[in-house]
Amino acid sequence: MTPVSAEATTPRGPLQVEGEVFSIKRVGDYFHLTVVADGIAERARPGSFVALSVGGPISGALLRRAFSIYRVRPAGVYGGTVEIVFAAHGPGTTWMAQLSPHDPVNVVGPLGHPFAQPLEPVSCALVGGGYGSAPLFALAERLRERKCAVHMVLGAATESRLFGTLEAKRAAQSVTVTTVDGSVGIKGLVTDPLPALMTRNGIEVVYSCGPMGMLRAVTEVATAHGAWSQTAVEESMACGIGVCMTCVVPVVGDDNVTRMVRSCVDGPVFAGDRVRWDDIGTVPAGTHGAPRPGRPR
Amino acid sequence: MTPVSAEATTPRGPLQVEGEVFSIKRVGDYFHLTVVADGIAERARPGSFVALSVGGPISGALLRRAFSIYRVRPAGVYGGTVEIVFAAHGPGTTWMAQLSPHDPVNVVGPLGHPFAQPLEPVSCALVGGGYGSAPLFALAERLRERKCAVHMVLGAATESRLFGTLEAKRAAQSVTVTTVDGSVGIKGLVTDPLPALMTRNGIEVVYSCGPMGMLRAVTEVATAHGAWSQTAVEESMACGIGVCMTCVVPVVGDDNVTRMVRSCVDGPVFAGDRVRWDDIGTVPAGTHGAPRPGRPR
Amino acid sequence: MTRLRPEDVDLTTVLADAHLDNPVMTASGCAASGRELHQFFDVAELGAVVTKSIMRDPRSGRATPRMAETPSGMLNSIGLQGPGIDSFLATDLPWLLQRDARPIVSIAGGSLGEYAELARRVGNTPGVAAIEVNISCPNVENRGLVFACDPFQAARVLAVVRRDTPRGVPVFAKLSPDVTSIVEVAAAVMEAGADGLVLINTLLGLHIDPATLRPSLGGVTGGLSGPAVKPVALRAVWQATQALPSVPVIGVGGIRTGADALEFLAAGASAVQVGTAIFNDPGAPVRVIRELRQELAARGIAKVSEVVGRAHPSLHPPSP
Amino acid sequence: MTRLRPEDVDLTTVLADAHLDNPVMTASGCAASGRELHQFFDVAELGAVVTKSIMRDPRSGRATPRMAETPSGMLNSIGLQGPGIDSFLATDLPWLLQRDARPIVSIAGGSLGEYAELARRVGNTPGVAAIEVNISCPNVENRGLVFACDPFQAARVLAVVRRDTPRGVPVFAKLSPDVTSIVEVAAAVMEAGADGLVLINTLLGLHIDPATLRPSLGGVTGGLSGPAVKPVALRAVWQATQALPSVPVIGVGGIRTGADALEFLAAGASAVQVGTAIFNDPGAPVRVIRELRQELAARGIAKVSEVVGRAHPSLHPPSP
Ligand SMILES: Cc1cc2nc3c(=O)[nH]c(=O)nc-3n(C[C@H](O)[C@H](O)[C@H](O)COP(=O)(O)OP(=O)(O)OC[C@H]3O[C@@H](n4cnc5c(N)ncnc54)[C@H](O)[C@@H]3O)c2cc1C
Ligand SMILES: Cc1cc2nc3c(=O)[nH]c(=O)nc-3n(C[C@H](O)[C@H](O)[C@H](O)COP(=O)(O)OP(=O)(O)OC[C@H]3O[C@@H](n4cnc5c(N)ncnc54)[C@H](O)[C@@H]3O)c2cc1C
Ligand SMILES: Cc1cc2nc3c(=O)[nH]c(=O)nc-3n(C[C@H](O)[C@H](O)[C@H](O)COP(=O)(O)O)c2cc1C
Ligand SMILES: Cc1cc2nc3c(=O)[nH]c(=O)nc-3n(C[C@H](O)[C@H](O)[C@H](O)COP(=O)(O)O)c2cc1C
Ligand code: FES
Ligand code: FES
Repeated sequence: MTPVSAEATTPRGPLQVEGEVFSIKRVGDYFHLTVVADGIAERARPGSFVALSVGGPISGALLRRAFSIYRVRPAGVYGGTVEIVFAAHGPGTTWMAQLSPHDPVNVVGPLGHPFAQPLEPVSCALVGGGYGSAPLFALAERLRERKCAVHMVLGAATESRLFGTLEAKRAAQSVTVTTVDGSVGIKGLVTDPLPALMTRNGIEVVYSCGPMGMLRAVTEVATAHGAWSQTAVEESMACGIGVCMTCVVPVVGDDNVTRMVRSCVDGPVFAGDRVRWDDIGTVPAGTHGAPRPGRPR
Repeated sequence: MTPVSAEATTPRGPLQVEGEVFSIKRVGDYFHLTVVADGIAERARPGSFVALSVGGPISGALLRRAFSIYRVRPAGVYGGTVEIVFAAHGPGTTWMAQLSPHDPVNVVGPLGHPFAQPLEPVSCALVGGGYGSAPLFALAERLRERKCAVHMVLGAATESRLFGTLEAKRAAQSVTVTTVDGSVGIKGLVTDPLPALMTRNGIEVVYSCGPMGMLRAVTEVATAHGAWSQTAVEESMACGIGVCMTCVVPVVGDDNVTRMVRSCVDGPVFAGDRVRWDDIGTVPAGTHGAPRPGRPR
Repeated sequence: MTRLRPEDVDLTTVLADAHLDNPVMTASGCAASGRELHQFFDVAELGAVVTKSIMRDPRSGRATPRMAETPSGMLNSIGLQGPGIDSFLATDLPWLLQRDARPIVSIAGGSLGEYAELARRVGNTPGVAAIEVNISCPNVENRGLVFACDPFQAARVLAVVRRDTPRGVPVFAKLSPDVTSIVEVAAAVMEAGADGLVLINTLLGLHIDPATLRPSLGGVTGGLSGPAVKPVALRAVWQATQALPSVPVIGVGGIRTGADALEFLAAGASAVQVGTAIFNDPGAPVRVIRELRQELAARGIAKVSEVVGRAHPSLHPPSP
Repeated sequence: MTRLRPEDVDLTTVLADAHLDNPVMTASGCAASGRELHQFFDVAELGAVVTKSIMRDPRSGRATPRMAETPSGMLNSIGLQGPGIDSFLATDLPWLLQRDARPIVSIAGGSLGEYAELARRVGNTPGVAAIEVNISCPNVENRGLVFACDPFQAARVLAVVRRDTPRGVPVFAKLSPDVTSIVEVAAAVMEAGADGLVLINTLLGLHIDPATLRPSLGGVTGGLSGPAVKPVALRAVWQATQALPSVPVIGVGGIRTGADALEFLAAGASAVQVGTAIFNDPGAPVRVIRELRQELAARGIAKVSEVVGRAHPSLHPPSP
């Protein structure tokens, strides 16, 4: 079983759209934002993301903020919408949390390489950490259309940082919840119940989205069980469209050569076993084009 | 007859207040903004101004924008309010024009040296250009309390740039309106009807607020008629509180020496005949501390 | 006066031997080799596409994090990641030429020999509109000191590149603002044979991670760009064109709008580049062309060349 | 771990011979002589009040406009307007001393003789906590070149000021970032006898008036300040303290919040100054003190001195 890229669907390529807030709601510690932004829904695929400008017309924050697409609705009564789930973290997302319906919001998307989907109806585990569960619901839907079995594992530090546990019950054959503080579900990490779940359900593909440490741990479990893993990484991005080279991670190619690869266009979804998790934040020795000893750069 | 400074009223000095928009309304080409900002009303005097921060929490515009106080209401049901009238001119005021009730707005004020008021019940002309009429209404009220006769002359390029013509009818014994395009009132400048009006009414003090060119011309008319003139100037201000020295104009002191004087604290209201209108934008030769020839600075 | 329509404004621009439809380019390193931006607009609409500085060998760049946001700007420490000249000439440059884009190729080296080799290989490729020489690189042969910071070393690079680039392909020197006198460096590289200047590269800056209280960037310091640096870039353009009035200058640093572009032209630039603004608005370069037309039309200026250098009283006395 | 309360954090700071209650000062030229700010807070709460650079003679400054707003910053060209040293010593300094404020007096001159005279007169006034030497002034005796741009000229000024200032009154050199190597200038002024550094003064910039397409400022070019320059200021502090680890440095440039102040301390500054941010928030200096307490308390840092230089791996190896 080999996952292949999602089928090519027209129209393709990202758009820049001056959208409008349709609604914004608090969900636990997060905000669920729905934006009317025509054309993006039709192009989005599970795992792709959008980049929003922040701060308004005389903003001092130049760079866009990246968010996984949670859900889309193609143009209907209200025009096409795109939904994201975000945490108010720094100044940009704090500003976003103050948005109200009808406020303008500029969206670029969909961006990035989405989750690869299996051709055969295999058993899949979808693992989300915190708001990282958001992109998994659209994926679950597509997988079910392909007759795959879908098992979800959602984890967070505490109950209020879980997103979508209720929706998961509709989206998946089984739902396992973990919290570090034990406030709900199993006390611990998503990787605690994962091995048994994989064995029990004969999981062949593990999808994950969440903090880097979790992706790495999930990949280890998946690989140990002989399953494929598809991980959606989160690296600081200046452009989101592939022109600036800020967002790179060390990834091993088919030729076994490590390259510093753009996570915005070649990712954010990578095969987990190709990412050199231990070496993120470094240029590992032997990387294509890495400095050679003794030669100043 | 000598105008003297408005009486010292406690409490004194400017405040910084995190206020809230109470209402914002279009009035012709302008916006009339009412802000709930406790403590400012009690301290304001006719001719003083407020400085508003613009652009929101991650603004790229650091400097405050200065606006004459149009009206104040001391704390009542809604807390004290301060009202301004502004034109959406550049990015900062365009941002302000998008404000809605309940939006936060940070106010520093009241600032500046207000209009000096006569001790005796004399005849006064109040001349306003465009939104420059805004601070004249509070002044008119105080002058009437002092039993002064109040005559208003309001001018603008065109009808939509006049502010307060209706209110002027209540505030003044007589109201004269001029527009450059003749869309309403006398076609021409405020200085066209002013000489006759001064003679007719025995005007002893002329107050004016508006563009520099107008202030200068009004001062000329006033001086030619042997009247005092009080002019509220508008010079670019970085701090508004007297610490930066950006807002200076050349003003002749009692000792006949010209000094570069801060219009934010020593103004914005100056005796018109003391301002060296022709030399604004220069450091006139002979100014206190001016470069001496042959000495590089 | 009949109103001038934006579409009737003549934007054609001559930069030494390069003839361009309009004066708006991408800035090196902010548009890769044009392919990604082609999803948002046709790269042939630009005056030129300036490519990411290319080095002789493939290069991994620096460790991440490679960026930090700063007030109205950003820091980057990419470390010139790139595929090397072989791959660039085989893939990226042909792609641009097939799309009828005007490529200006930015080259960077660690030694005079590398610059010379790049100049020969790029300069001899038909279709290259100009070479831009990024000299903000450490000089491997001189204790890693950056070429751009020393007028003498900067001039040596430009002399070698000019010598090895075919006639007819203009060579532009891209200078760093991190010097005591940019006029001195400008004069030195022009003297050495450069055909024009690109002003400015990024300013050296630092960002501290609030969590660790250590420098955020993998490369410790990084290059500051974006609207924050616009006043410094305008000053550099103004100083250089005041001192060297006949030198063609390409202005870059914080340009976001047509009004910004106009300011650079008035300050003395004959053309402009849009860099960091692309990260905010991928369509920025073509929007700047459109807005520049509008700005010129609104002022009744029929030819963009008429506005170049307007801010210099000595060169353009105010009309009475 | 028992939580550290903000009010229990020890902010006391020693800068050469100056002992301050806390490390937060106003920046020269952004607080006049303290009087206007005293309407918003008690100036005695500050670590020090740095006064507007004072010259020997009264000075009118430059023509208006003297400011232009820029993205996250501003340009100014005040031209050191001021009343001259006689009036300053008779009026402004006594006012500050009466309010129990700690004055650091900034001096500026056009010649070595002027600097010497100012140093003697200011240094001999009881109550002056330190002298800050603004060397970003044109040298009247040397073709109007700015002292700060030449390590040799900068050092001459500092030597003269140190010589003529009484022992016990520390002398700080305020440097310009517009140089190829700030470390070289820093080393030169320290060698010449300075007791510490103030980093940085404004960057040279230009603003074009969109209406006239001419430079907006009366002085043509101006000094860029505000959050836009923070990365450059942090870099200067970091480079200087990396090269000269034992030198007391006061950091300035774009500081708006306690978090900004903390970044400067981590980069190596022992104290900080708040400048342009005052124009946005007249209460900024005392707010920065309050926020700095909170930032330190939240990190469990009981003494501000512990955090100074944290960003330097060589000086502060990370705890295991
Ligand atoms: C592909 C992708 C998908 C993401 N999906 C989501 C999501 O669904 N929900 C959500 O809450 N967050 C998501 N993030 C993280 C989100 O982009 C950051 O939380 C956000 O950019 C922080 O902005 P700020 O202004 O609040 O923080 P600041 O710290 O002020 O941001 C400063 C700069 O750093 C960048 N930055 C800061 N944190 C991150 C981060 N974790 N990842 C990437 N860049 C960062 C910002 O974009 C900005 O340029 C995603 C990031 C990526 C790359
Ligand atoms: C004492 C005083 C009273 C004023 N009263 C009023 C009023 O009642 N109503 C009104 O509409 N306007 C008034 N103004 C002018 C108002 O301050 C400017 O229109 C406003 O600052 C423009 O900001 P902006 O962001 O729209 O323009 P921008 O051009 O983007 O402003 C850029 C910078 O220049 C400054 N600036 C621009 N124009 C002016 C100006 N005319 N005067 C001073 N600074 C300027 C801004 O404050 C800002 O720092 C007054 C100005 C002063 C000094
Ligand atoms: C992410 C990034 C990468 C850059 N890479 C290069 C480069 O490879 N070569 C170069 O000459 N300049 C490079 N620059 C500098 C820009 O070309 C430009 O000179 C600078 O960013 C100022 O312009 P801006 O403010 O419009 O971005 C880079 C800038 C950024 C932000
Ligand atoms: C309006 C203004 C006036 C200034 N005047 C002086 C001065 O007289 N002497 C001096 O050394 N620095 C002066 N500076 C520079 C500041 O002290 C400070 O070094 C610089 O503005 C950077 O800090 P900031 O970004 O916090 O303002 C002035 C800055 C401004 C904005
Ligand atoms: S974020 Fe710019 S290349 Fe990925
Ligand atoms: S605006 Fe700062 S002194 Fe007047």
